[in-house]
Amino acid sequence: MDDRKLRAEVRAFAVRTMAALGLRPRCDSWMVSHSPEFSRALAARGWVGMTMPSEYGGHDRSFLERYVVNEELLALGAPVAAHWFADRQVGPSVLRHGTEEQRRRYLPGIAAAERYFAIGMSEADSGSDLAAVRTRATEVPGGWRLSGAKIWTSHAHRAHSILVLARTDPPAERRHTGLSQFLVDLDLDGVEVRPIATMDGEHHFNEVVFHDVLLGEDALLGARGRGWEQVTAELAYERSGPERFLSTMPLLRALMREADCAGPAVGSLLAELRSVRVLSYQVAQMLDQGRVPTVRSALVKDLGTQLERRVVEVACSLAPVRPDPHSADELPRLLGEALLHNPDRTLRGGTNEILRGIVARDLVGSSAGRLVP
Amino acid sequence: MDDRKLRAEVRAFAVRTMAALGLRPRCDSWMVSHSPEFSRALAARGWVGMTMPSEYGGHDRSFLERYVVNEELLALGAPVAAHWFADRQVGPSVLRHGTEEQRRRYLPGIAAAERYFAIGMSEADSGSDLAAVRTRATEVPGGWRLSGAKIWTSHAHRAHSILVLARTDPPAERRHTGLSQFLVDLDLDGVEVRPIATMDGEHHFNEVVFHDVLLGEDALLGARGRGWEQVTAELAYERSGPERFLSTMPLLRALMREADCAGPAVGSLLAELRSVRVLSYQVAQMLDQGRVPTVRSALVKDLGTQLERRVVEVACSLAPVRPDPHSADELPRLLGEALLHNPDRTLRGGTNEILRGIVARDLVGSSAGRLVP
Amino acid sequence: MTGAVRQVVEGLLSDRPQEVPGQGWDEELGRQATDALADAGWLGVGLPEKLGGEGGDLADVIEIVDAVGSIGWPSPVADQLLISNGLLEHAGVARPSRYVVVVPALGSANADGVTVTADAVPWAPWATHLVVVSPAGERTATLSLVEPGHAHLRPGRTLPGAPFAEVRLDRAPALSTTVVGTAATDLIGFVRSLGSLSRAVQSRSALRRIQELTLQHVRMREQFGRPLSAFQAVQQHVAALAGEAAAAEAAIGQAIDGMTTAADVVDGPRLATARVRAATAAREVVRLAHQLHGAIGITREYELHRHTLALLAWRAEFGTEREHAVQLAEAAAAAPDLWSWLLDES
Amino acid sequence: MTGAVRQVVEGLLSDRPQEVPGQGWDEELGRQATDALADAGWLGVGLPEKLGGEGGDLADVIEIVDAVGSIGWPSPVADQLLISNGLLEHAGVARPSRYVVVVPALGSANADGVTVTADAVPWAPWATHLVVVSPAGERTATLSLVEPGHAHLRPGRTLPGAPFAEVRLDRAPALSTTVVGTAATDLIGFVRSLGSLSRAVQSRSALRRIQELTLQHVRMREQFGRPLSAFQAVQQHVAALAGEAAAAEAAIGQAIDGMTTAADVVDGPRLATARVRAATAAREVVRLAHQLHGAIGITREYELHRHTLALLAWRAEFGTEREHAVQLAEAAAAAPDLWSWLLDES
Repeated sequence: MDDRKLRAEVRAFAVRTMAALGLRPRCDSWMVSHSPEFSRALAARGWVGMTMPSEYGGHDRSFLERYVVNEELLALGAPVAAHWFADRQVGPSVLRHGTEEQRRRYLPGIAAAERYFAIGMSEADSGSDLAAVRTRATEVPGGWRLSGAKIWTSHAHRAHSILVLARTDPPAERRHTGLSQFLVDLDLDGVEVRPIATMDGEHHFNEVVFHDVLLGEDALLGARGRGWEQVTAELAYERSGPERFLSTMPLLRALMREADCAGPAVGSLLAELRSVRVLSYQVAQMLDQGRVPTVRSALVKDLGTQLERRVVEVACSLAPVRPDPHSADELPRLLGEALLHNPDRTLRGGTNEILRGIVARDLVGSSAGRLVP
Repeated sequence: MDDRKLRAEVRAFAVRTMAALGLRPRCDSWMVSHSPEFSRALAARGWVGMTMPSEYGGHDRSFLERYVVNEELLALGAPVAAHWFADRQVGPSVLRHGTEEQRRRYLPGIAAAERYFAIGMSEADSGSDLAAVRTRATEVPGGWRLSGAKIWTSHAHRAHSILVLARTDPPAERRHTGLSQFLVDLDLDGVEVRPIATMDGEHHFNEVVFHDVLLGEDALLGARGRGWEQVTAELAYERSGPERFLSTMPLLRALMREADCAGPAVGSLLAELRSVRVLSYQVAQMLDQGRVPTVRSALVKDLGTQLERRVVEVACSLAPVRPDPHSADELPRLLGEALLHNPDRTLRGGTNEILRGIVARDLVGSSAGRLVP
Repeated sequence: MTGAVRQVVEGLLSDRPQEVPGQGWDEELGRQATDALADAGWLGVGLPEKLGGEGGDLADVIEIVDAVGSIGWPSPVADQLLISNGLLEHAGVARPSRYVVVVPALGSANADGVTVTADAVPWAPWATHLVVVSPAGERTATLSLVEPGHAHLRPGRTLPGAPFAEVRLDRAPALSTTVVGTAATDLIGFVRSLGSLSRAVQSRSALRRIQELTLQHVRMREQFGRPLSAFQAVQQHVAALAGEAAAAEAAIGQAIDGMTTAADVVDGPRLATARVRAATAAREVVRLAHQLHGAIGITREYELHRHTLALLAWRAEFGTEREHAVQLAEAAAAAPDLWSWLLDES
Repeated sequence: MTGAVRQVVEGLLSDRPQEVPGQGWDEELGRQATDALADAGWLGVGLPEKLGGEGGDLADVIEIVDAVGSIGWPSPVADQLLISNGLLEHAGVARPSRYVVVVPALGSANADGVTVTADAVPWAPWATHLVVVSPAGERTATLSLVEPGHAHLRPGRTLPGAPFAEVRLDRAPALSTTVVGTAATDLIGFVRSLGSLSRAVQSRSALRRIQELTLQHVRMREQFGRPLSAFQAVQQHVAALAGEAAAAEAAIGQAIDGMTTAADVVDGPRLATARVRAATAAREVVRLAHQLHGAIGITREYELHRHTLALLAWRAEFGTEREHAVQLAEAAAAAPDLWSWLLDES
């Protein structure tokens, strides 16, 4: 695919728009750098909701084109957090599992970067064990009553809606049955958003508490009791993208400009970057073919997040500056920001241990013994 | 402790004796470098069976003195494999669990480096699961009948005896009950020693098969059914010694002489060497105090064998030579020898995964949360 | 007085919260808590009474550092006890006030006054006195006490929020000047070794505390119906963490073994080993502890992050891991025999 | 002809055991097996028929290399197909005999004959012809074919036992000389890139086979009453191994992507990436595979060790991991923009 033209357009747009908005490149920008202005300008160029059909406000583009756009944005550390989760996970889920009415209600706003979503999966006591979810949706006349609390919901205080995994029915022999997904607007009565401060000094995490929130029947996304399967399918989108290995690219670019990097440590990082990029790109190709490459996605996230961590460690060792997230200079600032996020890179989107379990069980179970293709 | 005098004596002896016997320093010498002549000369100086009482031919020295002697021998890559296993494990076990008759029968030969022992623990199908041992000792009039096979027995083809773990009684609720230890001479009828060739091209491993071998009553070491506890106590001796981090010292010494080593990679190895030495030395101190520091020993082996592996990798990266176990030059020869053993360093004496299980269960079970002691 | 010291210090500090909830450490609250320690005389421990100290040896000092460190907030106590008291004892100068900050760069002192520039001096913004080392004769140096009001400070903060400052003195008046029988460059080296010692000892406290927190967490927390500690993958991480912590503990232990006061510190392979191993352990222990804790570990409401941030900052102060490793490798390469060097025989 | 080639080659080789039990690979048996392949024409694949080859493209060549590599014994086939045929095709020289060994060092050729010295030339002891590259004009080189009888060989063996030799030619007569329109230093660089390609492709076969062997092992083998694969600690290792193998696979894939013959090889970041990633994967995959296999893995009776030894040897041939990594870092540092360089835009 010759994507040079698209890349050049995105690059020029992002540099210009960030400058106009006074926004600097940041590491982990897809998590921490939230700018509705930037997101809306991006959407106006057709670069949000790209793979959605035009009848819902999307642009009928391929996953590979979306991949190219996101790579360029992340490599520049562009402020994409506002629309990121809605575009990455909620859009495809609503498109796949939603009713026609739900699609019409949510997708145009997502594609216009007017409607932002938080993801309500984890709970204080569930950790990686989603089947232990205790948030409960009870059927009531005309809809559902939702009660419980979700934690680690990024930017819920700035989002319009949240996609909630809740228990609707008791578990059967398989613990994962009885879960369902709900589309919940955050301005409903009984929804409380509590900030969680993190060690980077920022507020992006929240606890979202549902105090007997009343939902209409149309809040249920997909089939009742099929929430687990729907979430699992989402993970292939969530785990394989360029945000799993490019979160620290702004730091590496600054390091290459300002430090002596012509040694084996940086060379090894570059080889890994090129390799993981190939794997991630292959996942986008598979998504275009309608496949759900769960295992390959888990591998990308495992390798990619380890790479990001190594980038930060090598930068700490080679950069002639003290990490300082508050510095006016770029290299110490990026180094400080990235270092503060190093402990959570391999936790995001399922700990790497959970990912490895997925990979191993698939490999050991398959008779071929080869990696999924 | 001022050990300089002892160190100087051992060093001078080893250099002189190796030269006289035409033996070169080798990596992993305690596994691969077998010289009865060297071992007997060492014993004549009182440096084998050091911690055993003099009434059994030993020398009433402390574990710290033994530690110092062994450090010096390993740092020089001296040929100590012949007496190593008898001195390290069998001597202390016979002293602790043996009858007076067994002590008189075996210990003087061990201390004189006239009697070498192989260790018969693993079996082809047991792996790290010693409770799955299928070698069986059946009580018969006047003694026992032993049948089964032990694998990975180092130097059994050059040893006089083997210490065998066998099942004497069916397992009870606890799978580890019903095992017992036996002292078996390798020249008995029905004992067959089959060589196992390894990828270093050497023959040190064997399979030892017992075809209904008849043993006297006095072959049982310690209490019937207590073999598991006895073996576990041995492991503290086996896992904590300087052979767990000094196996590659001859290579590192050659590397420092011949390559440019003044960089951070070697500095990091040196810091680790100094640190693990302290931990290993502390275990010897505990042994002198009569304690059995199982967990601390497991840590030494885990850290030490990882360090040895890193020494070889760093040497591969810095040495300006091709690894060649057959080279007449020292650095390529040591590099080749050490590289061929890199895959098994972290398997010897219980895989590192098993060791980590021991450490974790102890830590998590203890209320203090501090490392022993 | 083992154990008792720790108990008293922890008691003094536990009465004084140092954070504004959700905002992290508050410098003013931290100052009040530390003032209380200073008022009770704890900052004079390790310094002989004739120099205005409270007496006590390195073991006592370390107990105080451990007590302060186990809480995990930024604190100047380790540097006061190890750097400032170490230099004051060596020079025979009495402790002049509450927070004596040594400028770890070569100054010059003459009739016009004291001049020096130093980058990122830890806790300089809290200084009640500054100490400057300047050359005197070939084998002597002067120690000048200067009031911090004369200094130009350009302040900054480390990752966990500890204040530091670039310090510039331009012909500032000295309150007092003492001549010491050590060459000034050696004395600056000595100060940096004291700093290195301080960071090593602090790191040990933090590593211990992280191990405690992690063991508590995996014992208490359940997933899939069992405590985390029951999972093999968790056990492997716990053991790896314990191994790193034990190795760092051993490395720091051998660096201070045989010392009776901070002033006994020697810039050599033992201290460099402690710093390299502590830095490696910091990286690995932080990684593993957070992996085992999950997202709770990076929140401000849970204690782990304080130790994480401290460790990440300390490993680059008074020499980086890389610098200390190169120092070791160069020393070993220059030695006639590696093995003798490892045994400190030569 | 996908799949069929592999089947035929594996069939040819499986009929011919190459080891003496317990003694490892036997060079004479290996020679007989490889002769059989050569006699059947397989060493001409990838070379056009007009140059005495059998035709076929890089995909066919790789299928043969994979078939040979999955068995794991030392073999000159990869170098014959990738290095020798690659250079012959580039130069338009016909394949003269069974084992054409290219000397990867700059020679000199004149009326007196051909002179060259090269260290550790893989498979030189098997050569039926040697090829020497010498400067001609500024932008041209000569390719000389020399009978190996004229060479002084100082033979050696790699870790897995593959023969190599220091090759010295001193004014040896050339059987034929061809002028090529490429500068001689560039042509030697090209030969080294072909060698690097050969090692990358071989490594991929070995990594794949190790993964297969390891998955078989953890599925079949039981401990504590359950298959190894049921243990979480084992699963973590298996997944780490698979990740390393997949990353190396991707790296090698992007290096050969778009090539139709070995002669298309370019010495650039893609090839260096393949070698660096393959070397890292070799180290990690070997470590993990042996950890999962236990002691059986290092025995001669089990296949794993063949691939282990091969990988450990290959990673240092035609450039080490370190050299390739430095090459990458220097290229990136010299590029105006890192990101464009990563995308191969510039």
